[in-house]
Amino acid sequence: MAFFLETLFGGLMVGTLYALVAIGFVLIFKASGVFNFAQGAMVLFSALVMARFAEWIPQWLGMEPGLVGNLLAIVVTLVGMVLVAWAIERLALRHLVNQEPIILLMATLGIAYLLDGFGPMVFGSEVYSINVGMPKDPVFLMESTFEGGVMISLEDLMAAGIAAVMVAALSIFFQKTKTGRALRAVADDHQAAQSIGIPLSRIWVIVWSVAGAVALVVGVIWGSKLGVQYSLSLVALKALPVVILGGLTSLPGAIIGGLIIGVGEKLSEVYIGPMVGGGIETWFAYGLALCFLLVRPQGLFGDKIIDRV
Amino acid sequence: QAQEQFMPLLVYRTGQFAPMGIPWADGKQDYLKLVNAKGGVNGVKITFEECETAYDTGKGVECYERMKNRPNGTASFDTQSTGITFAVSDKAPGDKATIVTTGYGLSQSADGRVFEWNFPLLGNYWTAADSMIQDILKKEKGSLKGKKIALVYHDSPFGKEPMPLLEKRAAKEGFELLKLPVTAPGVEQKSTWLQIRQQRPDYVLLWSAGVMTPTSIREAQATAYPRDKIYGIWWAGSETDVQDIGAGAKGYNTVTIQNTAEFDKVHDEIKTMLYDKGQGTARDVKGTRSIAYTRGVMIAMLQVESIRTAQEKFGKGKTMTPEQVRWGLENLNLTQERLNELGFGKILRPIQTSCENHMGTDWSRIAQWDGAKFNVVSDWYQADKSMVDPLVKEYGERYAKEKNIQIRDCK
Amino acid sequence: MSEKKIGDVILDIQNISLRFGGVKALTDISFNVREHEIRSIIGPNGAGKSSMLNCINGVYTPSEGSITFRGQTFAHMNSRQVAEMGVARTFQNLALFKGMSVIDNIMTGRNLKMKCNLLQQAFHLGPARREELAHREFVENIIDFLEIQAYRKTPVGQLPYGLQKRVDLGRALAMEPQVLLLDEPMAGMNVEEKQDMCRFILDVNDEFGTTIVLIEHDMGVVMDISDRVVVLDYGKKIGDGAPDDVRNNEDVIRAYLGTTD
Amino acid sequence: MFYRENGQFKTSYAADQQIFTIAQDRYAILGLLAIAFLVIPLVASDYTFQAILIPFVIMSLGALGLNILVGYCGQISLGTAAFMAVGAYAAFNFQARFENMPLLIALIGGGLCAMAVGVVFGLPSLRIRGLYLAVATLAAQFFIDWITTRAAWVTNNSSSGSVSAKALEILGWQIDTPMEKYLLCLAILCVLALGAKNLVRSSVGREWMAMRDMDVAASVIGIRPVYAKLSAFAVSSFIVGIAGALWGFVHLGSWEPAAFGLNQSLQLLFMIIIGGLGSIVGSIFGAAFFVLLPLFLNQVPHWMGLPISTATATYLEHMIFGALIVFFLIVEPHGLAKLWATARQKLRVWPFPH
Amino acid sequence: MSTATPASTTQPLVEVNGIEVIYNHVILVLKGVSLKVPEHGIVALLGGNGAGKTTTLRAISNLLKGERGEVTKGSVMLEGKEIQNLSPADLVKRGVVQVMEGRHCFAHLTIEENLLTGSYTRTDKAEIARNLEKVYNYFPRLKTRRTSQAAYTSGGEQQMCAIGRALMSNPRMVLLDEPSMGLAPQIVEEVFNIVQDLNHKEKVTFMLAEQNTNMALKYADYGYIMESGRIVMDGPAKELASNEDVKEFYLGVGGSERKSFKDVKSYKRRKRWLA
Ligand SMILES: Nc1ncnc2c1ncn2[C@@H]1O[C@H](COP(=O)(O)OP(=O)(O)OP(=O)(O)O)[C@@H](O)[C@H]1O
Ligand SMILES: Nc1ncnc2c1ncn2[C@@H]1O[C@H](COP(=O)(O)OP(=O)(O)OP(=O)(O)O)[C@@H](O)[C@H]1O
Ligand SMILES: [Mg+2]
Ligand SMILES: [Mg+2]
Repeated sequence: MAFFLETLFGGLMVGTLYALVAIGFVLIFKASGVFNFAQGAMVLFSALVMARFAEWIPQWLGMEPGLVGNLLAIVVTLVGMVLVAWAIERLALRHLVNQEPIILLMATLGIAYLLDGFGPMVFGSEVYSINVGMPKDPVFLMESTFEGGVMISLEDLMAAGIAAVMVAALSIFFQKTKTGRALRAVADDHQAAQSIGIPLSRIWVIVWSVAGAVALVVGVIWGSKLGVQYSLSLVALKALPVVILGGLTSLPGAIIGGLIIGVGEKLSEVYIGPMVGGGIETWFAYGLALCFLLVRPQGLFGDKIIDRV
Repeated sequence: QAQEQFMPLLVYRTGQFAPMGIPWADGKQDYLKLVNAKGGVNGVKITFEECETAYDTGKGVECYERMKNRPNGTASFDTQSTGITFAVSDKAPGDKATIVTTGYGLSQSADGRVFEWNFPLLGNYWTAADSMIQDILKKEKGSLKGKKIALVYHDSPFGKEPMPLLEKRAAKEGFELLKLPVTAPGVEQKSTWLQIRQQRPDYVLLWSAGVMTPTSIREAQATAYPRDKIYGIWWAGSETDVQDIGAGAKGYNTVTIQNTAEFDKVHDEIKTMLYDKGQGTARDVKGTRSIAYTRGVMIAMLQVESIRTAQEKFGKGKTMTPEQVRWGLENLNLTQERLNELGFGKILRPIQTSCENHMGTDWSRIAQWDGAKFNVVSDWYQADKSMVDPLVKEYGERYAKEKNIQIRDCK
Repeated sequence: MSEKKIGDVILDIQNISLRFGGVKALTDISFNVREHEIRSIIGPNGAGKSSMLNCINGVYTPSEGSITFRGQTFAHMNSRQVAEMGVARTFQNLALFKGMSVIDNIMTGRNLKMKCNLLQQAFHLGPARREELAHREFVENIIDFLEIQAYRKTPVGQLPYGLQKRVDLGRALAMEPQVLLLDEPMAGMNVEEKQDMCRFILDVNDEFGTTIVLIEHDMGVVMDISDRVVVLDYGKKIGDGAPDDVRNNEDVIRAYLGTTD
Repeated sequence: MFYRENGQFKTSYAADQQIFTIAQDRYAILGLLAIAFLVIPLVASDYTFQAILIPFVIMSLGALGLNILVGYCGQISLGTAAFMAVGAYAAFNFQARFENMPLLIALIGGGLCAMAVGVVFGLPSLRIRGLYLAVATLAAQFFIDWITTRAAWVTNNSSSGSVSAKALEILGWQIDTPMEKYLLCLAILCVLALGAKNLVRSSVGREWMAMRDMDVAASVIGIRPVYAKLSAFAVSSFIVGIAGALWGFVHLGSWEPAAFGLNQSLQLLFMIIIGGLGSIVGSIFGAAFFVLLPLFLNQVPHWMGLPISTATATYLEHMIFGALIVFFLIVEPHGLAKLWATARQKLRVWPFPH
Repeated sequence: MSTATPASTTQPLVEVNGIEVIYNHVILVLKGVSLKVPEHGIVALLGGNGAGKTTTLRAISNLLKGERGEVTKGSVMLEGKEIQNLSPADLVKRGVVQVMEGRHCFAHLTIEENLLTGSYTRTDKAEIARNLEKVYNYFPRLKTRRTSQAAYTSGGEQQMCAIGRALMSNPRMVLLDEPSMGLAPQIVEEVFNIVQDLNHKEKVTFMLAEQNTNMALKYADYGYIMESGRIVMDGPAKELASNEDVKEFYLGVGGSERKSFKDVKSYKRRKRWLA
């Protein structure tokens, strides 16, 4: 029982981490109809910039690395991500107005290549660490009820909290504000949005900047878990079943999807895995998402796919 | 006109394994520079060229094709990748290309009768696994009856290599072997470590690479699994794998090929003859103080020595053909004196290869992370020949049958 | 003009209702279409005209009622079945295959009639080649008929709106339908073009005896060429009969025609 | 001036239905084929064959297969490499388990198995569309990855988990030099490309495109979505499977599961988009772009004599590559094939601008 | 009705000077189109399918780029200043808004949200509410469907939504591309009344590309007729309406009486006059 609970909690925690990455995808998709394959690259890039500046800034200023250094590095990175967003809009998106989703998807893959080359070239390709003081050791709950207690990772718990806050904030932004509405309009029809005076350029810079900020949060959390290095860009892959399960256009969907995938994945690996030789969680996550999609092709909370004649 | 010998350098300085690939590549290049700085191999300068594979088999094959037939004798390939090794092993005999796979590749390729062109010098995954078990046996005072050992492995042929040996050992020592695969790249291992928490194995053998290693150690920390009960394979035992976990990884053990956690005279030479003159490959001399770097240096040394050996037979001061280099590798004989002379006295034990035995030697030691650096903590272990040799023979012969390879007669 | 021979009821719509959530798109609609006639459906925007056509060819499933086609009664039609029974259709919001050329678009209309299998087509064997040629010839006739020869190979996405409508019609004609459902075929055309279009429709109706169900907002056209007219309003039928009867129907004038005309 | 169709009147629909309606095109293609089959084998070096031409030809084939699915039928797939893997492993198994299985039969068998698997993974496409489907096809990718590493029977209980092909031979023709291997691949490419071209310009092809462009309308004119989509999955996977088998048998010779990873899938998708969705030649252009460009970029630092490190060079290569992709998408979202068509159109009216 | 012609001395609001438009780098569509839209005027742009009306409007509102088209020659001026380099959004800020052909509603947004997005450039809440009320007054049908997603409304409802959405930005000038398409007759009438109403009361300038020549000429002050990418005729609406050629080709009243559609015998096109 304790083990089941641990697995469940573990799954939930991992799920929120996935959700956090998924939010990045959803954000950009919802606001511009672009499926941003460069999200992983952005995570890596932001983590890299952050890690390096967190190391450099104290050196330059001649102070101890710590909270202030980290905060300054985060600010610098945020500025960096805005610049990236601006450059992406300027050099790519602007010229791809009104193109099909798959073309845009490919363009983001191109951007991913660019970032993957640019980041390590400028900031180095060794392993760097981010230390923002996330607790690394577990705590044990209910030790009286179960032998050995139920273990919870504080780090994951914190990450989960951050994810929840971000989703709440972003959801409100999308549903309630004028800009939110405009963003959804852009996703539906670039040209019509332009024709009624929505400044695509500005909107895109905003959205990509926000996505960059989300990427930074993800980068810091995962980076402090995994170390900052190329593989960090692969965590984005883990979020893909989450986005389709939750629905490409739904922020709460990202959270629920994340939780379902997280839990499903862990339970399946722990309980079914041993029967078939293990290592099933990756495809199991996709299989799970697929099953849901067969019932709801637009994901759990996604906008209905419209076909009308 | 001075003769030259070409050494192809397949490396990965980018991609997911870059953190270990960079010092490895630096080590290889630095040693060749050092040899040249000392006048080459009997006056033959080593020319070299790096080709980036990013650990991608396709790219690796392209590099191999590009470099295999250089006019001034392509020496031998250290492909740095199991996948590339698989892909080129079949081509090698036809191309007359020699493949050196120190500590990786196919374990059974130690059988020189079947694998004429492959040289898994110094050890393979079976010898590594065997050394780990020996160390554990020592800690457990000689008996593993009723113990549980988990193998947490990268879900790929690489990760599965040690299984035959471990199964054999488990049968012999009476411990239970638990196999837990981790899907590549290994950024998410919660379920694996939950299972470990549930099963409570006494030891964990970690057959990992790249990001999987730090993730495993972090998960071990997060599930409060004692790090000093974890043994990593040598590819999981670089400073880059643990240094940013720091104290959290304290106690983590890794098996080293021979004794690559040691620093020796060769490091000093590299410092004085290259880095002090600004000719080093790594960013600075600190980059030479790592296990992966030393391993690169060591591999390059073996490749160079094989050229030297070949020259002894086919003519000093001449460019060797690939076949001649292969002969050199097959007749390598580095005594302790020779190793001391080369500056590898502490790092390596004497090595002698032969037609049947392409591995040469199979010693290794265990190093432990103390929170800041790796320290060698065990004595030398030699793999148990009664365990490893039959496996090499069995798998080698099976391979020969699968691929229709004529087994050489070494008599 | 020779007197048209209007035949038996070919399509009988009985008590069709259609709901989307709270919206009642159609409420208890019944009417019939006789062979060889031109039957118009008119009504204000959102009255449910397009939805009616969608029910007939299986895009929507009516929540109540049934449709009888040539004596067979269906509660729900399946698109493929409908097509096989010889019902073709054009769309209000162009539903052309945008990336395909004009010829290919129209050729898709012949697909039901093409029988060669995948392998034959892959190797372009004799039968496949002959079949393709025969149908191509048929399609070329339609292209001539619609006067779009010059655009044969243009991707339809690049054509101006009006021509796209013509291609849409061409695709439907290529099916050699017995019943042709036209959803605002003349929207976005000027008078001259409308005249041409009427001519096409009348010719198809005359020469091939195709039954036509027409939705159109241009009263001039509707009143001139249709044999009978159904009027819908807010999903309900408010009139049915010959053009002149409908024109003078009080309800219809109030709901749709307005005081002008 | 030289590229004119003036005076070439087509007097029958048969003439208009030829693959290449303009005489110059026909000659150009014949010329190209002659060069590919006769001239190149005489002049190219082994390295060119092994490192450039063979991968290029095989990738063209893979891209061609994928283009049928994505470009013609509009079903985006990120799992192509999985189908390549099925092709490769199936062909391997046919050869390993049956004595004296002829190479061609094994290859076709590989294609057929890939086709079967493709159809199974195509089933969700009946319900799921667009990007959702794209991501869902990753299920195929990861599942096949898993099976190939996990199930011993897939590798015929190979001791190492890696498998390798037997010597290549067709009816006594020993295919062992790179040149012969190239010719084999090229011949297969030509046959399949011709077949694909025939398909896409006949009724099945139109069904696929109709599904892609507007599926509701397609079903209204009597096209069955099930048949259209699954046949596209089948044909596409068949070709992709054969490409996979060739990749394993001819290019790699021996391989492990990682040889058919997600990266490969993305690369193929790149190829067809840069080359041109819904264009047979586009697939080939795209493959050329993707095989040649890195080799080319690789050489640039050498030529310029810049002393940059391998890593920097690789990162630069990455960046240029990414930038070029974006650049090409901007210049012509419909790919090199479209660019080529536009160029021809300009050539036709040359020297007038329009 | 005013008979102000573009030739009058006051500066025209929009002036198009000999523009050429090319799609996809090769398809030449407009071959030197010049026209003027006077402030507070209603100008109609007429012509058959494919004449280039939509293209002209897109050129003015800078929406060509998304269709891979570009203006290669000539210029477009707004109040004497070139506007080719402005983004469509800038133009809307300056009061020029286009209703695109073929509706283009935001499929996933509700009708009301669609309308509200139209007021993106407005900041005054009260004004937005007023505008919304106004649009609902013009098109009561929209009010009943305000909470349905635009994609699920009927063709005509979408058309109303598109027009209403443009009006939400309080424009100075509206480019209407086939506003009457798919609308029921009394709504068509209503749309034109709205145009006239806004023109009179709020001095909004209109430019309509219309196929419903009859209506267009009835409400417009000035008309241009296009064929194959060129302007072939222009003049005050009244004059055009009484021109014999126009009558025959565009109004379908060839010379004498209006013919029944049923009696049109030949659909072979007569040769057009081409400049
Ligand atoms: N799929 C759907 N989901 C929800 N509502 C729908 C759907 N299809 C149609 N409707 C609603 O049903 C009503 C009838 O629509 P329909 O398209 O049939 O109208 P119409 O008579 O063709 O109008 P128009 O002349 O404007 O084209 C409309 O109010 C529309 O909003
Ligand atoms: N995106 C495009 N790409 C290529 N050609 C185009 C494109 N859009 C329009 N054209 C071409 O430009 C010409 C003029 O088209 P336009 O849409 O401006 O005509 P229109 O006068 O608006 O016609 P309609 O009344 O039918 O809407 C047509 O010949 C058309 O083929
Ligand atoms: Mg309708
Ligand atoms: Mg138009």
